[in-house]
Amino acid sequence: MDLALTIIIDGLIYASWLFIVALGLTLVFGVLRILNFAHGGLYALGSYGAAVAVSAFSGWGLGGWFSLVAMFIAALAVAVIVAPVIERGLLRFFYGKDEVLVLLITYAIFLMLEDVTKMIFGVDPYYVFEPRNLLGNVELGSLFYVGYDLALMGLALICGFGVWFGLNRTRIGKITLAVINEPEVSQAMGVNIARVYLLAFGLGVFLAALGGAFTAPLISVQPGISVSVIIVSFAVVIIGGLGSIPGAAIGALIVGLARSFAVYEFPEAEIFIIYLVMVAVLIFRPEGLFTPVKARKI
Amino acid sequence: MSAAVLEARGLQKSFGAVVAAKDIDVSVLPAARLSLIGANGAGKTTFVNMVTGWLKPDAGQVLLDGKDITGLAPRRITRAGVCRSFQIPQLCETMTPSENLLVSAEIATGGKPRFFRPARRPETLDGAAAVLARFGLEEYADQPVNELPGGVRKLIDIAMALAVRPRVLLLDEPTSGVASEEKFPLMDRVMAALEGEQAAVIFVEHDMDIVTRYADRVLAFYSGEIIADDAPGEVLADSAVQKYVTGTRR
Amino acid sequence: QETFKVGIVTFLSGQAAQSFGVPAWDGGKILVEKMNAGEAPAPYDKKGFGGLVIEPVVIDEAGGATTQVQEYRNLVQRENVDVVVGYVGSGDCLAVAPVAEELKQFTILYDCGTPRIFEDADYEYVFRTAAHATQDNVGLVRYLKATGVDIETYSGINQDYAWGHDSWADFKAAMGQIYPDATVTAELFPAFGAGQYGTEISALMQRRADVVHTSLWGGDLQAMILQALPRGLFQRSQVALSAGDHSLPPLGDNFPEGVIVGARGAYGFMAPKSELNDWWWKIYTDAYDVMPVQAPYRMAQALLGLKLAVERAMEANGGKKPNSEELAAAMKGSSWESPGGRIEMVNGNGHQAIQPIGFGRSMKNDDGHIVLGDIIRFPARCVNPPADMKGIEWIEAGFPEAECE
Amino acid sequence: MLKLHDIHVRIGSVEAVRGFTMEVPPGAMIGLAGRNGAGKTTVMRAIMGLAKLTGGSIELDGVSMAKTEIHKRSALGAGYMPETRGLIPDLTVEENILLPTWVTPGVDGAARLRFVYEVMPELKEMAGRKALLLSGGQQKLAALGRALTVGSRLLLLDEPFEGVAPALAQRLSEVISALKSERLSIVMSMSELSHSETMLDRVWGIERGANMKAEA
Amino acid sequence: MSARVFTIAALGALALIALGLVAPDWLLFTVTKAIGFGLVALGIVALMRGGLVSFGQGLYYCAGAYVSGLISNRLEVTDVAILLFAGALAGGLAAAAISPLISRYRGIFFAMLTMALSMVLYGVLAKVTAIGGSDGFNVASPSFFGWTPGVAKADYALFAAAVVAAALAAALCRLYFDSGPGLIALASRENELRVEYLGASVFTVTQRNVIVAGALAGLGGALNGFALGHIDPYFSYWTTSGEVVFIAILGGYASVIAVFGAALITELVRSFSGQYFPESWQLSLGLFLLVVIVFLPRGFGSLWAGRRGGGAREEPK
Ligand SMILES: Nc1ncnc2c1ncn2[C@@H]1O[C@H](COP(=O)(O)OP(=O)(O)OP(=O)(O)O)[C@@H](O)[C@H]1O
Ligand SMILES: Nc1ncnc2c1ncn2[C@@H]1O[C@H](COP(=O)(O)OP(=O)(O)OP(=O)(O)O)[C@@H](O)[C@H]1O
Ligand SMILES: [Mg+2]
Ligand SMILES: [Mg+2]
Repeated sequence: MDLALTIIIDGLIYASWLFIVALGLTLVFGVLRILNFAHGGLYALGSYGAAVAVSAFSGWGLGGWFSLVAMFIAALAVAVIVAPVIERGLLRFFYGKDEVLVLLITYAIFLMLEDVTKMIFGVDPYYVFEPRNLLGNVELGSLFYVGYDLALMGLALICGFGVWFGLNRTRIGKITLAVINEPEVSQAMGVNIARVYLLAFGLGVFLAALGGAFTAPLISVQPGISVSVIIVSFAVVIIGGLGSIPGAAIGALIVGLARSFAVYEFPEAEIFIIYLVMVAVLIFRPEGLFTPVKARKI
Repeated sequence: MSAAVLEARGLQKSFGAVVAAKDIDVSVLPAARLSLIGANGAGKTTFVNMVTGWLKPDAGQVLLDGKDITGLAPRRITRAGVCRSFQIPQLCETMTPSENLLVSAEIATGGKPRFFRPARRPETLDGAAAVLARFGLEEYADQPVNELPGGVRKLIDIAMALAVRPRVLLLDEPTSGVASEEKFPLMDRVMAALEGEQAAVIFVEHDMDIVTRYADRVLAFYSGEIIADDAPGEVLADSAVQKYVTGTRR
Repeated sequence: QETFKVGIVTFLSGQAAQSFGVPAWDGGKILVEKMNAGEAPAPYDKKGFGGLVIEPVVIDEAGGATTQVQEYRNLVQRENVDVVVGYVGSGDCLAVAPVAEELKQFTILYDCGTPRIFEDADYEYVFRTAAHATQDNVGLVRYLKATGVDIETYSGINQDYAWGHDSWADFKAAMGQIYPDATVTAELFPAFGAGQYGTEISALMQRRADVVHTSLWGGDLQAMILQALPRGLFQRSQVALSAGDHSLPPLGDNFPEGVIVGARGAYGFMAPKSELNDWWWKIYTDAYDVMPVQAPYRMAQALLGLKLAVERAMEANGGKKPNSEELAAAMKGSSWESPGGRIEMVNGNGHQAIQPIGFGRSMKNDDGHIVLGDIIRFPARCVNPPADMKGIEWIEAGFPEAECE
Repeated sequence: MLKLHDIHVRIGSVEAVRGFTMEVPPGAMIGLAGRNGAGKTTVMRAIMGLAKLTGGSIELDGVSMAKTEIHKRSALGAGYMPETRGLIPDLTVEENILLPTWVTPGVDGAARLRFVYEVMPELKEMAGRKALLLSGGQQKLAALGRALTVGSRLLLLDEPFEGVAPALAQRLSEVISALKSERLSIVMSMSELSHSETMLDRVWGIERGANMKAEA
Repeated sequence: MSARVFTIAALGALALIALGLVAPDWLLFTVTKAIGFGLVALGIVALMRGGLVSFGQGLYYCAGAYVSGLISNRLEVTDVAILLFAGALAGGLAAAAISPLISRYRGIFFAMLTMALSMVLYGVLAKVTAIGGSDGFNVASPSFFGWTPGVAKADYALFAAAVVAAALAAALCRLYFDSGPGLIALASRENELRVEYLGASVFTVTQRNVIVAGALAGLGGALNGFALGHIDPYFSYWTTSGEVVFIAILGGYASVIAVFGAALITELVRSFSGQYFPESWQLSLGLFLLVVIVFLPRGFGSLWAGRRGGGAREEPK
């Protein structure tokens, strides 16, 4: 049925956007036990970076498909520049401290990022038009969808699978697990935990920036885009179970579908549907859908 | 023969492939001094955990004075009079030993909560001090417990358990990690604390000297089963026990 | 030498900074500069405010009404400003007005749209130098009619807070009067700052309508436009932006053609030709090389009105710096020329302005750039309720006493 | 040759180790004995760099430990079995044992694993199980196995027999003494010497963080 | 003991009220608002002592404000005592109603669940146009036991009322924190397992703290509602809750007075940075937060008990 189809497609598109953003968040929490509020600010930086990079590229005559490359590079750049500053410069002193305390620190970072971004890029909006026209349009049911939007689903899948595989199926992943659970001992066993932390956080930043970069073509890049992102992605991560990647995926799906369903059937409820979902899930799964196995206490 | 205070009937527990308890039947008389020995991973702690409500047995029952307490919340079981110490000490990490003891005393006294009566009253403080003294911990009284060495933490853990005047007290490896010359004094203190009460003591122990000295009955576990249940002498003489648990003694 | 301290409150951070707050203050800054230099055209050519040097104190409007009440008190009680000019957010206006009254502090609300301010209460010290939101949607519907758009079905996408809900209510009411048979196919209320409108756009296209109404603004509006463009929403339906003019400069030639655009006044492309407007347009574009949109216009009309009020009050009191009572007396019921046409403080017994409003349709000009054409301006009394009537009642009563010619 | 010279460690408010000196000749098996809180664990943590030296020096075969980054010390051939076992709950026993070999250059993981299974067949049985499920004693075993993989020059065993059933404890001490070779030195902290006094070359006593009056 | 606490509180209150006579109006107002926030933060402190932090106190704060505001607007009840009490009651009841649902959650999940609930309330209130929707509504300043202060005195009167309320709340909290149940709360923050095995119910402890915190938040909400003269759903927005959490952390759970101090400092810093760096107040506020957290550990003493690295090495695994 046509309506159901559109609801699902819209839901999926929104979900994949959510997922890309939430992925980095859940990763960083999983490894560093930090719920990173600054994630929103990094997302914004990614958008700005993409805007600048794409226009720079087309300035050098590298339009078309290169604009996608440009966005990717922008995200990478943000990660390479910002992650060390924040992680080495600040966060590392707070590992193992109370989660909420660290959350406040990242909130402070978020505030500062807001103004720093404003100082660098000003308040005038930036736009990234080109990439969205690359993949043309697709007619589904009675509607046109933009190929680019649909492609986001692919991007989400790739990111998600990549991170999951890296963490669960590779040696680096297992070493990371070791650091998560027993940083001290792992160190004594020869693990360079500083590097693991930096890598994990860097990857998190990269994912945030990537999310921002690939959203840039959909929005007007300007102050204020960071806030709306952070809370929804928090919700997603909580729903899925902190630190769980499949969890984030399912969480994003649930939220995405619930939202698009609401838009059609109960537009009035859209504003808090995401929180309703969160409450509903937590009532049945107090620690989210996917809870990590706990070490034996006694 | 008087009625058993604690009785386990056909307790079963397995974790995936691992069978941690294969119908365990135990009945414990009041004031009994029962020691659980066994190979590592034999199921001693699991038994303790099932009795105290941390784990719910897959099958079987735990009876206290004939009343079924199977699978009740630890809190309720404790209130019923079964309490325990832990193999890995469970303490209020950033509090001092005396505060930890204040806590246990406060909870133990029960009654309805008094919101405007300070917790640190002369009598409570003295109480805590007395307990510390009894366990020879005065010197550590005011150091956060997470700064204390393993053995000391162990003592505090047991001291807390004792605050709740129990009918049955389970100690999971009370002396492991405690310096050798401390072990006997420690056990003496525990037993002294229970003097004159009808409390049964069940303690998991790897040190056979302690077992022979303090137990009047020994249960030997091996891969989830009780392979021997008798007076210390007999059990330690048992060949299976020697093979799997105690080793050939020199 | 004596100064006249003006507290300016407008968005410098967050969502509304780019579209309203910052351009408004840009306009204010350049205008204050010119006025202090005495370079403004007559009748605004006295230096400063009647010789007093204008000293602005700017603060950020972000943070919600409660924060604003506090900041307002600080401006008045700690910084001792002579006047406060500010507030884009309706919630902020509603919260600040009673405080201003309590502190007996002359205060100008320069932008916010909610009619509730003077409809729900009477104020002595509070003035609003811009017409309230009723005219936006009345004017919009009149424009639809005037340009012969025939409508059987219409739908709306508005933000899920008072502004969005009120705008949609006004629009529906006005439609009920002017297009009685038209029916609603979809009413969408995305959260403020949602940023992602894919689903809403699908819904709007699913529930296809002749006209799609939206009061979205700023980043939300631009995001919505960008996301809707390639999906052909603008081909399927006649989209009408009740307050979207500020999205023209940033989107430039990527702005879709054939969209009906309002500015909550006769501003920018819709401004009536006048020397004052040409001058204003020039100083603004020279300073920021972008055209002024609605926000700076409203800031300008507030400051110009204030200037005259101060000078009138000084004539009355013999040249002293006027106090709040004298200012209120001078401002009450006054009227003045602004770049966006004549401002008349006739409603809310002399505290609420009415003003003409303009609408246009986006189209390419001869050198292929997107501009607004088919401009129609409606006189103030054609789109604003008479002094004694609430906006929505006036609409539902069928616009009594409306003077459209 | 491991040399501790007059080391001091302060943890928070307390000075846990105040001037402790110890020498461990190559191939020697040394006991580090003391009452609870004497400082045994802290000394070992100091050698591994987990507790910061506030004074004194530690050398392994002439290399100053203080100058070696913590995560590089295992590469010097130092294997450590912490008092608190410190297994990685989410990893299997085998992965736990292999962990040091992954991150320590020049160690043949497979070979070391085979060796560990040889000396401790018990571990082979639980190889596939997640560490978090093991009983207290089982964790000790795994932790010992893990220490063996990289501990080619120095083994630091913090109370290896604590909570281990006698039969197994006996096996362990046999295993450990079997490890004895001219290169490998072993330091065992213990609050009781019962299992092992026979096999020890020397016992260093520690008391209130300093050498016991008796020696040194 | 309790006598001592109450005398101290009373003396402190009197001193402040006296100081108020010479303080400038804007400061009076700022202090009043700070006290409002301080009360909410005090509630969070109560929760923190039980090992929990709520990012949703906005919910009770908002409930208190709306209920007292509506009572004053619709029922023409204007007496400050009644209105403040109504606010506290509303907050407490709301908390009591919700507590069975949320009391079994821990850590970040508790924080986020409470936040979600408060955001739901926000969403709902934003829609109820009968009470002003997202724009909220205004409230008149209350009367004081029959006396209606003129505009000039209104700020001072409310300030005095706030001080009294704060002193009372602070005293009661102090007593509760030092009591046996208070100690058990601390213990359950440190080691729930042990508390349960001693025979106490962590759930009950949490529930108790949730209700206390709710009542305090309701009181604070009512107070700020009247201080600001305006109430809107923003009271229940997550940023409001977040600000209060920061105040609580900055205050730390050792001292109840520190909490109010922290509230005042935060208010001042925010408004001055807003005044002097209008373009970059977020930067300065962020810096302030960082500096405080990095250099003022005392404020949140035992939150610093290390779970990883340095500190404690033998936390139960
Ligand atoms: N929570 C659990 N999940 C999975 N397996 C468990 C769990 N608890 C115990 N086991 C398994 O059950 C078996 C018995 O464990 P238990 O802790 O009872 O042994 P134990 O006799 O106490 O050994 P030790 O003397 O070393 O403490 C072990 O093989 C252990 O791996
Ligand atoms: N994390 C810590 N913080 C503060 N002080 C500590 C810490 N760990 C140990 N200490 C102090 O250092 C001293 C030595 O402790 P250590 O654990 O080294 O003794 P130990 O000989 O290993 O005791 P045990 O035989 O019980 O393990 C003790 O007095 C203890 O109080
Ligand atoms: Mg055990
Ligand atoms: Mg030790």
